[in-house]
Amino acid sequence: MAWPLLILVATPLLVGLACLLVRGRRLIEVLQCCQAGTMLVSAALLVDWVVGQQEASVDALLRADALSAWFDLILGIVGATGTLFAVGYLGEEYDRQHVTPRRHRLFFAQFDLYLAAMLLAVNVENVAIMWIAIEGSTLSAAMLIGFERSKAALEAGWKFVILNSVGIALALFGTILVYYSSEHLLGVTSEALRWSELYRVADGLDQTAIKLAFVFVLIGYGTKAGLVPMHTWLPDAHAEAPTPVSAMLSANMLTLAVYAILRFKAVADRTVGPAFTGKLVVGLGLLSVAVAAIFFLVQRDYKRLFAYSSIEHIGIALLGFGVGGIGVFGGAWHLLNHALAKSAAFYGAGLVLLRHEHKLVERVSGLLRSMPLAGAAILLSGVALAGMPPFGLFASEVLIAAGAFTARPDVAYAFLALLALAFATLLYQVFRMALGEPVEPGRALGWPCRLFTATAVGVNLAVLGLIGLQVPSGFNTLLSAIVRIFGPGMGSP
Amino acid sequence: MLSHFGAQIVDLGSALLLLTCFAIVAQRRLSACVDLFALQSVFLAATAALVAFLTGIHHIYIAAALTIIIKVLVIPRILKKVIERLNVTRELVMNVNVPTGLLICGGLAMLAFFITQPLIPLGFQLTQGSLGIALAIVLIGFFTMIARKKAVTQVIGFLVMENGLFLGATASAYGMPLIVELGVFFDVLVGMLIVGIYAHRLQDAFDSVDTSQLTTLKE
Amino acid sequence: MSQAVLLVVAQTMVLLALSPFIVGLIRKVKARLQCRRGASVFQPYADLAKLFKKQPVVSTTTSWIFTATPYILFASTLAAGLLVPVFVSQTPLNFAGNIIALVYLLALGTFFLMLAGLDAGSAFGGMGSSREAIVASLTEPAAILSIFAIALTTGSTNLSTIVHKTALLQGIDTAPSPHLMALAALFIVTIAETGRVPVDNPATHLELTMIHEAMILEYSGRYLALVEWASGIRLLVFLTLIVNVFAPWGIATTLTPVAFGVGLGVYILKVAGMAVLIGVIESMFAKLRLFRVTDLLGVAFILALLGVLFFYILRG
Amino acid sequence: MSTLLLALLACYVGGSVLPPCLRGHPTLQNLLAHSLACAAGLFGIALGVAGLVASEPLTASVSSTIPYLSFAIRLDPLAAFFVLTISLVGLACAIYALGYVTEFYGRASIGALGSLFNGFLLAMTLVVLADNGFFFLIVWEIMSLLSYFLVVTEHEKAEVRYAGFFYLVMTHVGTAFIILTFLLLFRETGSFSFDVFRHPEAPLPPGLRTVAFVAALIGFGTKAGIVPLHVWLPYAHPAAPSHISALLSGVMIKTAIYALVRVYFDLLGGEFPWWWGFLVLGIGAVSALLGVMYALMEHDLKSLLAYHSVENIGIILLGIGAGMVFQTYGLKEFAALGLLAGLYHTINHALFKALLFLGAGSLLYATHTRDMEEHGGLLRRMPWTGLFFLIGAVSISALPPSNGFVSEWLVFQSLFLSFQLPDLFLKLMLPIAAAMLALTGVLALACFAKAFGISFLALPRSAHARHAEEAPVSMRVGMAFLAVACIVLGVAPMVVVPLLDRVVAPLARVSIEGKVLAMDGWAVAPVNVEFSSLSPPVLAFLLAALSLLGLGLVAAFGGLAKTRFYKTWGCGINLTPRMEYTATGFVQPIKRVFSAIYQPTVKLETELLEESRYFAKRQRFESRIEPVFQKYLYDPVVAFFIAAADRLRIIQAGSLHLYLTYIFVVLVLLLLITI
Repeated sequence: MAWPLLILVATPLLVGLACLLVRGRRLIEVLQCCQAGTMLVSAALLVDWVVGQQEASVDALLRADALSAWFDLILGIVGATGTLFAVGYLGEEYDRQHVTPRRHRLFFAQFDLYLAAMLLAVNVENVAIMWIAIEGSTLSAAMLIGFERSKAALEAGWKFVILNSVGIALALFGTILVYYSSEHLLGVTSEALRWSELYRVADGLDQTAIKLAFVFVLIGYGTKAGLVPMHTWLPDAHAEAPTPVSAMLSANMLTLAVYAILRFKAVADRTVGPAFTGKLVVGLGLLSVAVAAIFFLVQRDYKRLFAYSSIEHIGIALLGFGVGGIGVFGGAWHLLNHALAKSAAFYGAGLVLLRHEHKLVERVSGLLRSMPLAGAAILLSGVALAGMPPFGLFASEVLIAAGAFTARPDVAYAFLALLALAFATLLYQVFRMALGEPVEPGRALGWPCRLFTATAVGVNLAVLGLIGLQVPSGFNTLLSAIVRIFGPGMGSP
Repeated sequence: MLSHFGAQIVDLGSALLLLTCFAIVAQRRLSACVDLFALQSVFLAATAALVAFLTGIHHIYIAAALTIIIKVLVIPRILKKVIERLNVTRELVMNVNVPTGLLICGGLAMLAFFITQPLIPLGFQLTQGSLGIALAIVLIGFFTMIARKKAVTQVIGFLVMENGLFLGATASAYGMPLIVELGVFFDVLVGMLIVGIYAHRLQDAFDSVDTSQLTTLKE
Repeated sequence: MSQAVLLVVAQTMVLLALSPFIVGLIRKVKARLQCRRGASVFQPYADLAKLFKKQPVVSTTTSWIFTATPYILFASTLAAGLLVPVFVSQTPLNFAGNIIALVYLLALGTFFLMLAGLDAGSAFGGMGSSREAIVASLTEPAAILSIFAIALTTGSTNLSTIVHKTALLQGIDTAPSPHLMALAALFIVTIAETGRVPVDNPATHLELTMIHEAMILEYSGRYLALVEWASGIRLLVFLTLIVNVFAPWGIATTLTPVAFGVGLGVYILKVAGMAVLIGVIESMFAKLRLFRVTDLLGVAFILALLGVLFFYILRG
Repeated sequence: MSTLLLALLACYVGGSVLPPCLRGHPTLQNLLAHSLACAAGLFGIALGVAGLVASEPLTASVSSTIPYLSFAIRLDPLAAFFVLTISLVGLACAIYALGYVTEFYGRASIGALGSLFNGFLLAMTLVVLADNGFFFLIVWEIMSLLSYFLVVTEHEKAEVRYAGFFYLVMTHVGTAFIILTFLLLFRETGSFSFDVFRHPEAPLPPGLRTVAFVAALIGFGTKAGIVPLHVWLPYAHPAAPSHISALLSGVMIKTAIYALVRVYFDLLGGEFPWWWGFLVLGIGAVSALLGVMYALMEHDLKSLLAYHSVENIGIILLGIGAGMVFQTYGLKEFAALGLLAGLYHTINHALFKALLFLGAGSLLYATHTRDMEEHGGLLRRMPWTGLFFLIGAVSISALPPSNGFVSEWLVFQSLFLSFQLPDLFLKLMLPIAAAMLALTGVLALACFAKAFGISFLALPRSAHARHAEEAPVSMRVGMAFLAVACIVLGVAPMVVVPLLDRVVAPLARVSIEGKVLAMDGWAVAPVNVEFSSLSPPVLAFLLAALSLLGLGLVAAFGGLAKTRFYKTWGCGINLTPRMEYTATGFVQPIKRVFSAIYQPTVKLETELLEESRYFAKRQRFESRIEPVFQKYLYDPVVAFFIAAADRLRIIQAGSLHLYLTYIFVVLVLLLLITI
């Protein structure tokens, strides 16, 4: 019985439900802070546990191997800081009477359920229940995106719901196909839907079925991960959602979708060999990087800008997993770095939005002078996202390039070129905002908001900087285990 | 002998499901579309029950019952309400006109069978054909979402996809574990509610649910 | 050691003493060719003496650069002169620098002269410096290539070594054509570097034409004396270079009084001959427009390049 | 030696961490940051010398949990030489900054400036020390990033932001190529360690070596500023505060030279086809010539200096390229000579270019303008700055007895020695390169006659210049340090050459100290003293003695009659600054002669008086030269991407049906290719 795992998954669920019942803003904020702390601690403990004894499980329902633990870590840290930021952000909105107490409460309820659904999806042992959890996260996200009820928000939400429901449906068909082919070896039982069982019998599964299944899953969950050309909902949703939600979408939900794809990839690799999945994943990954790199140029809205950057980095990470070898290490590590950097960027963007109450890049400048916190957050995370050391994204990108170069040089050439392009186009926009003289005064933020958001940003950037050049040995163990899952040896997870 | 006969019946049921799909594609009146969807769900439930009876896997009965309750009774009600509220009776303009649509759907059905061809031997002797049909229904549902402009018809298209999935799950795969079935149904229900809410708010905001007008967010 | 010092002193003396004479000789030749009697060939000595005694006038706008330049110019030119074997083939300072060092020593003087030209603030000085800049920059490549051509035939760029070897016909390549082309190139370079017609006219003070004269326009008294003397030495150095590199015969290759005497005599005759030649050329040609000088120096460059090419082709 | 290293690192780290902690006390921050940098500089100098004379390279390594990365450093003579260079310039700039930074009180965060300064120096030091490809890439990028932030110190100015961004993008593109170089080696050896690169199990296939060579040339060339990758340099270097410009131009671009030598002679084993060396040589010649030519047309003092960096990088590459060519044909000693010449010029350029930038900084400090046409007459107002700038100018113009002269002379010699080569083509090409170098040299001379003459001499051309005052002590000390260094390296090559030989010997696999130093150290010679020799100390002595002789002659013949001071004769009217020769006028003939390269365009607007068309009321003259490379090479690329982005916007047209169609089509396609 792995307590950390249970606590990690249960905390946001319970807190979320509690938020529906309790009254009073302060109380909710306290609850949220507790949740943030608990998530951080339990995530750390869970990682420690898994490092110690390969896997942590709660009955047959929850089971966390290295892969799950890694994503738990990402979701845990970013979820925690995200919660803190949300407290600060919503608190400010509350003070400005933009949200009523009821909707304030409702927001946090949905927010926590959203986190809970994602954490469940990452740790659940049953393929289909993972699907259910992911669908759950989609639906709660849908409510959160439309939270502000503006026309734009509604449109974005509608597109999100429709496109992702379709995607998720396709993913379900893929799941059914897996089940369809596995139940012949494992019988018509829920055994046939257990990841561990699937890995065990993977090489016996029907190849065509698994291939088709992977295609459905890749497109289905790929829609959720924002892979080009299924990414079209992503910029709208990220731009129109309340900023804490945008951060969570980028840092957690896309990562979660990648997790789902990887799980199936691990099965498919065992059945039909990594060449097949690698081809598809690398292709879509490169396409995503390319499109994002170009689209940076035409962005007028800084939240959309960071949304496209998410598309780019998810593409990069998947590319790493696609090329295999050291690329897997790079890819997994890249996901963590990206989650931290991107959420920090969105925190900064949120502060700017609170101050200026518009999202136009050209009307924002001199952030470093006018609001040092947001400026630093946007500048540093922008530099990190562009792939500059001392932040880890540089190292992970180099590792991915190295993996690509050993596997297929042509991919590596394209990859390096696109990275350079993305670097230029992203930083062009970021520097426009961060540097120069402030133009608009904007309205000041209350101290609670500043306090909470500063904590969130600080934690993110601190962790990002700390793991930039030297990952803790525990992380290293996890990553090596993940490499083994996808590696040539295909050790059982 | 019985199982052979049963296989015939199951295939028949699946075929009826497919036919209702074509009918929905061809139908312009929204309320009629909803009715057709309800009819399709009835066929679905019947097929599922048949499979349950023939295989003796009892929890499929529950699934069938749930289908009746949710997809035949609840959801059509909701949709009807929405239609009345929005007083849009028929859809005159489509992205793809009906004959072309039907042709494409035929093509999609063939594609589905072609793709699932290699998987047939895997399937149970009882439900050989249904996987292809399931895929066909999913694709056609998807196509409907593209072809139709009104939010309601898009929702119907999505529900048709769901039916296809359900057919695939129950008929060809002899049903997922019960917990899964329940979860899926729950999700579908909640999804419908949320979509309903959105349609509602969109109507307030844009006083129309012609989703082809939702194009303010773009580069 | 003491012998070496004596030789250096002697060479300095010769250069100092001989340079005004060469200037005077050229003037004399030109005068004669223009059917004038002209001033005595020793007139420049008198001019120098006079200038040294006169009270100099210095512009109030100038800085220490202006007053320091004449000394730097004088020193650098004379130093360059000491690297060239004059009447003894083995100068003690041979090791101190090769022909490139010589070129750069002269460039040092030019640099400060340009600064001095700008220092007074008058438009003439600036114009002179500016023109000097373009002429010098066009001259240099030709100079370097011709030097290289010579170095190829003699296997060295140290002047004494070149001269000594050539004088004794030791291990030098006998194919004459590269040598001759280098000679032609170097001759044109000399004309440009020493500011003679057709590149520049030392005798004019028309602001449209003058280059060197414009730079030193503000100088007077002892400063002018030093500058004039330095330009005389500069001329002499180049002439020496030509005669001793291409026709060193007669130069003292051994360190005996007799050889010295002969060497000195022959040397004076040779440079006098060169001076006459310069005088003749100056009277035959008109000064070129500034922007036509490029053609002349282009020719020099090509000649030097051909020299190098021929050397390699003849050597195979 | 390791203690020195630790002390160095400690000082730099302290200098980059502590200053921000003293918020609100700019003076304290300034003192702390720059005194720590000074200390680090001193340690660095000691470390460099120690590393040069040490028999065994100092190595240390901290393993990392990131695969293939290890923080390994190795202080071999080559690294030590560059550590020495960096520290010398760093020390001078730190001293200078103590005074110069006061300019920025209240305008920029002194804490940030100081800590970035230290961090930048640290990064550069680590770049030359790194012994692991991955580690190298990381510190290389950190160096670029920090230098970017230093460049945009005054980011409230739009042109500064543009310059910084241009720089950052260019250098990052370069980094992509560098990554490629190391990835090639990585794929062959399965490691990023330089040591493994040095001794691969199997020799690398030639095709791969060629790609690595070209990638490295582009990658590092971008940083070094070789033509045509130099375009960012004249924007970025001037935009920074002057003591930073000194570091950028003096030292940072040298790290690229270091990397090239490291990769070609060390990692790739110093064996290459002849055209590698020829390519480097050719790029060197072109960079040198075009660099100085564009410098001539600049009237912004700092841009002018920046273009001269392009020129001098070219000269350095001439030496290194010649060395590579000789290496190909097994002429080891000549190869060593070329390399030695190149490295000698590297440190020389570091010193005098830093000196010149610091001088320009003092001018900026005093006059608040970089435009020469607004300077003038400053030598009388700032005598010390003027003197130091003059020394720098003499050195960069390679005039005896300066250090620039010695190294350029050595480069000339190594080009002349080409007659020993077997290949006729090269035999002809190297002398032509020498001729281009000669032209470069004289143009540089002209350029600095202009720079010094227009800025420091004659009458002040503006009120700024009229009210200029001498720079504070610390700035003068910083410049004096470099000026003295320039002269020492000029007159005492016998001190420098043995040290350089220790650097070159392992790379060219032959020691030439004995052959380069002739006459027991009093003269330098290109391997054989028969061919040529040069004795800087004697030349210096001659110059001094003979100028005394001149003085003596004056005394002897006329006595030092009292000088009369009177205003310059201005054709009868009083001389005003407007009558002086301008920088533009000074270079007019050159612009005209080389118009093929400059493609100058002139615009003249004349406003005539109503009564007569022979008298102009006012005239407006505008003359500009075509920025060829930017116009034909860079702008099209940028334009292409912007156009592409604009076209692609239709992807995101906002229609839900369209989006659904994308998914549908991809699904069907993938299903079809899967079956």
